[in-house]
Amino acid sequence: MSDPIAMATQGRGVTEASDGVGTLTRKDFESDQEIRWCPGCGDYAVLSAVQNVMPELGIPREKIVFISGIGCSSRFPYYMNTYGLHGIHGRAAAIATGIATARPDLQVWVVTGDGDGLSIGGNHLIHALRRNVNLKILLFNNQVYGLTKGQYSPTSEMGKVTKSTPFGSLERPFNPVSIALGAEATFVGRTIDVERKHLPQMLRQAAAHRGSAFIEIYQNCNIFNDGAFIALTGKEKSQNRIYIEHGQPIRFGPNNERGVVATSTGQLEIVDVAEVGEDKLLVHDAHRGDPGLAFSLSRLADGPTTPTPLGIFRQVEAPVYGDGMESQLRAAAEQQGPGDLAELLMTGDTWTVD
Amino acid sequence: MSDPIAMATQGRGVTEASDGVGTLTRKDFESDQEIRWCPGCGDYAVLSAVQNVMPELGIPREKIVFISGIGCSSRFPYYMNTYGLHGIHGRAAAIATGIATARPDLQVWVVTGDGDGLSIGGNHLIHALRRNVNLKILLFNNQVYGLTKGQYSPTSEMGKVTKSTPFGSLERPFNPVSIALGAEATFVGRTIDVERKHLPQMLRQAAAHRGSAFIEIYQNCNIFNDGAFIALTGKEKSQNRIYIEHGQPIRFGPNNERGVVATSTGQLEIVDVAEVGEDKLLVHDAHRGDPGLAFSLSRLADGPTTPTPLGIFRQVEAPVYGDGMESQLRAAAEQQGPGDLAELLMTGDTWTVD
Amino acid sequence: MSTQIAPPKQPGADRKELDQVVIRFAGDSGDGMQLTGERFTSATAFFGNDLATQPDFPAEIRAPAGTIPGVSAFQIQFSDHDILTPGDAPSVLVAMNPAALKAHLKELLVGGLLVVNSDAFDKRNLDKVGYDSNPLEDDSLKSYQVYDIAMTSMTLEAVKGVGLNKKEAGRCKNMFALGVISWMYGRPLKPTIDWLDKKFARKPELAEANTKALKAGHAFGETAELTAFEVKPATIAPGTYRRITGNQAIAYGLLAASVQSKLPLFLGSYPITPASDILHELSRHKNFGVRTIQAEDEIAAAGMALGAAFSGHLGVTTTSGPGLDLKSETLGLAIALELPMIVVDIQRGGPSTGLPTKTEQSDLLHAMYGRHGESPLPIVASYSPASCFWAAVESARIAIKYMTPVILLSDGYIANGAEPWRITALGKLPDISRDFTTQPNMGDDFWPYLRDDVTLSRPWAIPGTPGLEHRIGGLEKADGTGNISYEPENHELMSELRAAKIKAIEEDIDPLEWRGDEDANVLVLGWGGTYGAIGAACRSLRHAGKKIAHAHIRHLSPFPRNTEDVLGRFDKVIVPELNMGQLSKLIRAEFLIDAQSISKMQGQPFRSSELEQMILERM
Amino acid sequence: MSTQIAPPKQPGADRKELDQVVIRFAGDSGDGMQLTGERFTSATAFFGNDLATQPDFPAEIRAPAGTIPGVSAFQIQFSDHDILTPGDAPSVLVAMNPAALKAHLKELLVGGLLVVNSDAFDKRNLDKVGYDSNPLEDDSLKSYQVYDIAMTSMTLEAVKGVGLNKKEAGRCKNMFALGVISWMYGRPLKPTIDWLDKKFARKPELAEANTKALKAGHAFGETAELTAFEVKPATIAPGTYRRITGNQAIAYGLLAASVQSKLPLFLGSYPITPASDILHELSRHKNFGVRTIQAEDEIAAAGMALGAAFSGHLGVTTTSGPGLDLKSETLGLAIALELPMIVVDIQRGGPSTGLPTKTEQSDLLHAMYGRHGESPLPIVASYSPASCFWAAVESARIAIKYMTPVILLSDGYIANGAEPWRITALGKLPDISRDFTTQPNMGDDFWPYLRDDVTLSRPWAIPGTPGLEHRIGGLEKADGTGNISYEPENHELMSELRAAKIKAIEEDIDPLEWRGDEDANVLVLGWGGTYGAIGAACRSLRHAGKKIAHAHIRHLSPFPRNTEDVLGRFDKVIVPELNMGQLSKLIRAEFLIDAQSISKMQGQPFRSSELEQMILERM
Ligand SMILES: Cc1ncc(C[n+]2csc(CCOP(=O)(O)OP(=O)(O)O)c2C)c(N)n1
Ligand SMILES: Cc1ncc(C[n+]2csc(CCOP(=O)(O)OP(=O)(O)O)c2C)c(N)n1
Ligand code: SF4
Ligand code: SF4
Ligand SMILES: [Mg+2]
Ligand SMILES: [Mg+2]
Repeated sequence: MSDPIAMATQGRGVTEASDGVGTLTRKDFESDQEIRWCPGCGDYAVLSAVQNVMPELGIPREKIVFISGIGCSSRFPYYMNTYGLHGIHGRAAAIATGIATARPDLQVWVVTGDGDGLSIGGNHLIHALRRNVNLKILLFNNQVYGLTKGQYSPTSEMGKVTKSTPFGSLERPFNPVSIALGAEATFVGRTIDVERKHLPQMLRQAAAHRGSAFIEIYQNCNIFNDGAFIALTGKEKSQNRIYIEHGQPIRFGPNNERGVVATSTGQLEIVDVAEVGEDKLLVHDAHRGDPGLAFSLSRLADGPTTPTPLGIFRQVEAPVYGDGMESQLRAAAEQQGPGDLAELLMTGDTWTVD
Repeated sequence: MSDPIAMATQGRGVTEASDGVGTLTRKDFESDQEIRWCPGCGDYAVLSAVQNVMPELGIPREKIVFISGIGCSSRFPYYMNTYGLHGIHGRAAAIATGIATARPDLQVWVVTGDGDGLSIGGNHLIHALRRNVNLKILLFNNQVYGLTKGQYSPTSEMGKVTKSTPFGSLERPFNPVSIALGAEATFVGRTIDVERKHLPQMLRQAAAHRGSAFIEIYQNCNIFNDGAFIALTGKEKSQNRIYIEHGQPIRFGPNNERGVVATSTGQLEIVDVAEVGEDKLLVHDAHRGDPGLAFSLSRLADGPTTPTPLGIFRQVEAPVYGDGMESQLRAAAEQQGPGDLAELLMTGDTWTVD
Repeated sequence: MSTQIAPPKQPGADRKELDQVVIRFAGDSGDGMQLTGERFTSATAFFGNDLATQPDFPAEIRAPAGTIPGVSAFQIQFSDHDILTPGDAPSVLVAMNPAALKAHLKELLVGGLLVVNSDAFDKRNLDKVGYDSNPLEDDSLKSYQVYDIAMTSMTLEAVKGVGLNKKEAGRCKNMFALGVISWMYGRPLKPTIDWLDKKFARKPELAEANTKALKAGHAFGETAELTAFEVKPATIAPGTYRRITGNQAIAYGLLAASVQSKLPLFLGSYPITPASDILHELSRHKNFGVRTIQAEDEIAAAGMALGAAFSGHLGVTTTSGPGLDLKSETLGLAIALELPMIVVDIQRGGPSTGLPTKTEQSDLLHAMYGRHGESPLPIVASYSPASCFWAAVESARIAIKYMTPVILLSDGYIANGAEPWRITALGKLPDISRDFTTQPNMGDDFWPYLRDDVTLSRPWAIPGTPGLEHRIGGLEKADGTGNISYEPENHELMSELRAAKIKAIEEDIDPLEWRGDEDANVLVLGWGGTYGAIGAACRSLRHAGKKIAHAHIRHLSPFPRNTEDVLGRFDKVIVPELNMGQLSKLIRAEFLIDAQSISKMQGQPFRSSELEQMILERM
Repeated sequence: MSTQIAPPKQPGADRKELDQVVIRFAGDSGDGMQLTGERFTSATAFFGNDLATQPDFPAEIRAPAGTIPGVSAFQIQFSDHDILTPGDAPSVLVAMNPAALKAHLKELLVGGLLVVNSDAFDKRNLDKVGYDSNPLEDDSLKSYQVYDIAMTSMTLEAVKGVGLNKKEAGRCKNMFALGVISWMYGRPLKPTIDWLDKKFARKPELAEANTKALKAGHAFGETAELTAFEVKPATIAPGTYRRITGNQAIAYGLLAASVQSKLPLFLGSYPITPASDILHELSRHKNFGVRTIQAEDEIAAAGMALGAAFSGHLGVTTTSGPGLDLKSETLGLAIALELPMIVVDIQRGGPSTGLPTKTEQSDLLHAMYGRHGESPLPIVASYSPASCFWAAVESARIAIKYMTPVILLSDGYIANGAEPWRITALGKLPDISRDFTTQPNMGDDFWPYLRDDVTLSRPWAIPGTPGLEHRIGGLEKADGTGNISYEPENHELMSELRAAKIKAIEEDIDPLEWRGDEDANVLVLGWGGTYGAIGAACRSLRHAGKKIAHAHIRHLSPFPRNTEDVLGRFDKVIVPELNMGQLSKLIRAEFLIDAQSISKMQGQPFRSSELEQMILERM
């Protein structure tokens, strides 16, 4: 009898890795499909960053899978010359959980939008994070529904006037980083489509993380929500971008003149460094077991219109769902021997008629 | 033409409140249906507490609605002599959102389980909290699926052996308080089925809160998960219950000898009061705009097996979804005049043929 | 504000008379073709022709400019007699760039008129769509009558004085094109100029520039002596008209249903093409007391509508196929609860995400059977843009009277298509209100499942009513009391009652009508958005001397009570559908009639000519 | 570990000979009736009778002790000939308390044997179920042969020496009851004693006490000279047997399919009655490499299974009606992706939450049509507990070979029901493996939708295969390349191909068999769990001299290729279903045959006797 565990992890007929992993280039990750985003859309920059980073990861192309739901951003897999599945609206995380659990040998990326991932797909997202499934999740947050032509989304600010809210939205937005942390995520980051250096860095670190890595990417939809992140990408960007880095004091501003401290009442505050002194600044600790600090950092900005942290809020080791599954399978096979169908059918009360 | 807004808020034919609101008793809230929970189930205690508190609220019975999904706990509405709807699995929050938004004159309670509310119904729950719909949500957390006879739930601890995890569960649990806070909840509390005083207090405060009030109730399922909360209900309960109260320093233990402090690195720690001094203790601030502190408090205990906060983590005022809706309706009617169908049909390009 | 105008003077005698024309405007998404088409339509309506229109949006949001996926088109048919569809193939094609030409030329009738913006035919644009040589210069267009007009440059010239930058100025070229076509078909300019003035009230320079371009196009037509045509006004029933799309009509119909039922309207919806516009439209009418929620998903949207229904509102949820899948379970609950609720499904090409911007009629069997258990519900289908108004009111009437969820089926074709609509006299709308129950109905008790003898419908007592507190749920319940019941006989009884209640609606809906030859042997039976195409095909067949009849089913569940009688009159029943034979399956199962299916699965409506052919083959 | 035993010595000549008996054990949920029934069944199997069993669980988890909702029952029919069902009404009722008596007495055959635990008939218990007087003392039971036995006290007496407390000791009374019944029907005690020893290996005092109670009951039967019966062993095909429930058989069938397809099994599931046991069972077999995930909901469960399928696993999801609703959209995606996947639906009473613990066959039309768009898929139905094994393997075979999702329909009745199963010789299981594609199939390219000429099935290339990287999705795609395509003709082609692929499976499945009189005019056509009841009814009718035939459809989509021929042989086709006529609708639509529906909607299977009557009325 064959060994289904080995079958599963190696994949029948696909055991030989392709040649020349080390020599892959960006071009190898471009598919032959014409890209159909609006000219000027932030999605292009993210695609480009991903295609640039891929060859660095040292993973053969055939071992990479991109899974998406539905939305402008969810067209992403079509443009990657890897394995890919363009799913249904909101279900990317669930489908990807199936793939990552079935095939721990693959690197599975999920591309989703603020509607796809946080509206209809919110549940699958939080459960994937909770389970710590081995997924790299890129949430393209343009604070709007692009593909359906401009309705507000769960990340749109209150009062937003859209096609479905002509008098202004009445809903308080989600903060994707907060919700991910509330859902026990082990890796949570945030970056911006136009961040040519920061975005690839985030991608690399997500790729290196074992378990669910969640990155919120602020993405400009120039057609339906142009300038949503202008505070972070426009003239005042240096005043508003707070880069957080593990082990580093948190400070920002054109001359690093502002910083973050923790008060004795358990609150984070933005302060003038000159006033409080450098050594009082909060040193970011992304590896802390307790997500409390990361969560508080996620609350510094009330929407991306004031100073907003970018970087990795949290990155901790925790049991990976798929790993646990594999060990149980191995342990069972070792303890009970590989499954034998004939034997199995004979369990319980049997009797023989001659 | 009739005024649909008035119609909606008052309800046609139901404008007269019933008599004797002040004289209602617990009995008035008991329905005539036989209760079908297992003998010894924690659900009885919660039902009893709710029936006790109801008359105090001063709300006529007919203005109260109980909505549930499916599960043992979700049988709740049948036992309340109010309006009630036993829905489908996971959708109670969505159905209740419809009711609360359509009828701001009603007080809408949602009864859900850890499976109903956090597994299949997780998305509706977090969206209701985000919107701050005027709902009182009671999540009966027994850390198991009762009605389907004992599978693990999203709040079950890792390693739990159940019917569907004979080798132990591989999933990291949700902390319901954390996820609610991550979802922008304005009122988040926690209590225990057997808490004869604390539970009713929580219910009263939830009833008084405008917007979504979320209470996690640790509920013992004596058939499939007996003793899950024994650390908080058994012999050692006084060592493990941390009652948090707004404006009060956080301390606990049989002799209040332990307490909680916030460190300069933004972390909460459990300390001996004698060692740090009373005045260093963290004073709970449930009304703080930033949910960071509440969130950190929710992380003090890693599952209800160590010292665990009980009480109200957060209670802040924020725009209520239904209120915003009503104001928009009123504003529109005032500015544009009440809708006139004939006039509406005549908008746009029209032409007349004689 | 209706504008009453006298028909313009008869155009000069040099105009060639036509009884009907089909024009298609095609250009890049950024070229404003929808607007051009709509303005032409307005002018045509003012002029007094009968007409029907159809937009054709690109599937992508905004594909790169100048590419085929980026082409947007608008078609109008107008005539001196009553017409039923926006026309099959256009006899006139306006192509604003090479992509538009390439995408649409194959549909232009041979010998048809081709009006192109020659300025756009530069190398870059030609390359983008793979033209090796300029079709305006080789002789690939020789089977058409081509007017290549330097629209962009003439527009720039015309608006020079206004002070726009070049990009803005160039954008006016659609008005130039409209001017040209208006001259050719003798359309009045005034309605368009008035509209421009109003639209650009705050930007008068844009109003001026566009007007100039429009007039320049018109003048060009006259000066260049382009062939001029005349399509006489049609004899049209007197009354006030407006143009309406199917989705607008559903929104208005729901508003009307709210008014006529005295129930506040509550819409829970999640955006999806091609249904989103109903959400958009209803969100604007807050002064009608309409509550609209963009829910987190379709399940929530349905749940919210159901919750609203429980509390005494007219609960509605709108969606398209994938969303209907997700609403199945909630629909089952609504059936068990016996609460009124309307689910609007604007069908699109499936399965799965399929062809989201294209039309299809393939959700009928899903609407009928797409829930576990025996869960019958009424289905109403609109059949033309304006009929969507009726369908919405009718769905609400049935839902409320029979305490049941109702599915309203429309489709992408009629949702976006428009036709003139004789504005329904409000006085004629039915009163569809019902009283809430406010008193005990069984001694001192209230029994939520005590049924009406005739309608079998249960009482509706809403929260807030003192003394009628009660609980309902999805578990089987005892008839009468509504208490949970696992009794075998009760379940059978309730199953039968639920079915009988829906079946009984057949007595309360219009019988099936048919029109055609009394002595016809063949009946063409349709439903939904194929109405116009079937009607036109049958008309044409009858003109050609064939004996034929047409019936169109508007109630798919239950069928009209005389359906069997009507079908029985004919030897042959042919059922054209934009699916693989779904109604024909139902007809076969129900009446054991060998209904012949005509199927088209191309994301496109039937052309009446192709349908004529297909019917002929089966006659 | 099969146990080979010689049939016990023929019981004494004083035993009354019967050819068949139906016994129902009924008691409180806490009384261990399922276990008692199962032990009796084992002994009966050892003895060599043919048999079938059926549990009847309470709807509540654990309703208060002594109440009617808390009653749990188990029925067995055994005989000296082959039988098809667990029997209609019991001829023997064992009632452990007043609630059990009250709940089940009405089904006991008049003149039947009633064995009661008289100790439980105290005032408190009688009051709980509303008995004004003790039925053992008034003469309300006079139409039955009553044995009232003080089981509790005799049990306490028997186990006195073992050292259990009173509660524990009292719990052994079910073994006492089993002993009594074993004596009456001449069942061997040894298998039960062996089992007790094994089960309580770690608690020998419990093994001892239970054994003592069992023997005491047996001795009591003998001493009290209760009537003794004999049911001779049946002639049974030689081989090794085990008892199997439908859900177990599905789990084993899926394991077998995994082995035979060389694909690791992946189950994504969300608990729901009556399907959860498949999840429970498969979770135990990790040494087979089975991955089971309890997903957050049914949508996720289906999505996970689909993801697993994409990556080369045998993706399965199991559920019941409400869950099937939720899987609709994912099923549509699987159809568009053309990936193999199995959806198991254990049908229960609907609509909505309905009767969750009761059986029904009312999801057939939902399985067939419950997705938007044209989305055909194969449907396989099991028809008895053991046939679930076949159905699982067959579903997998079709799914893999044709790259399609398959729905397997079972129901609550056969899911929980058990029957002896001649353990399939492994060697006979078909090889259902297929090769993954590992090489380009179009020059240097890989086309994911390049179809096999015969099966129309597309290649399956899984992630990890170098050079075959490709993207698939739910948008319509070009046949061959699989690239997104909005082309009208391609959509029609793909729609037709998807339909043709499913239709073509008819060539690859067993033809429809029928059995009965060659010259019969009437065919009884069934599907699913009614197999036994229809078979028994037809057998009985034939015994009574009626000409009749029975065919049972196991493939509902597509139908077996000879279905029309078979149906055409008969003048009349009668279709009994536990729904309101769903298969009969399909038959009518497909074959224009006036199939007559027999419908039962009581959450209960057909009794063969009532079915016999119903068929007779329609003959
Ligand atoms: C079940 C279902 N519901 C709704 C839709 C329509 N739909 C497609 S994408 C989308 C939202 C897109 O927003 P987002 O996820 O933010 O992606 P973006 O387009 O902004 O990148 C919606 C509502 C659908 N395809 N399927
Ligand atoms: C759509 C659907 N899926 C699954 C079920 C089966 N089901 C009923 S209740 C339940 C979980 C109950 O757990 P929980 O919500 O924690 O409630 P408890 O019984 O523990 O109070 C499940 C899975 C269902 N009724 N409907
Ligand atoms: S609509 Fe917005 S998000 Fe979508 S492609 Fe265009 S710019 Fe990008
Ligand atoms: S199963 Fe558990 S939760 Fe359900 S009623 Fe019984 S004790 Fe309570
Ligand atoms: Mg978005
Ligand atoms: Mg629970």
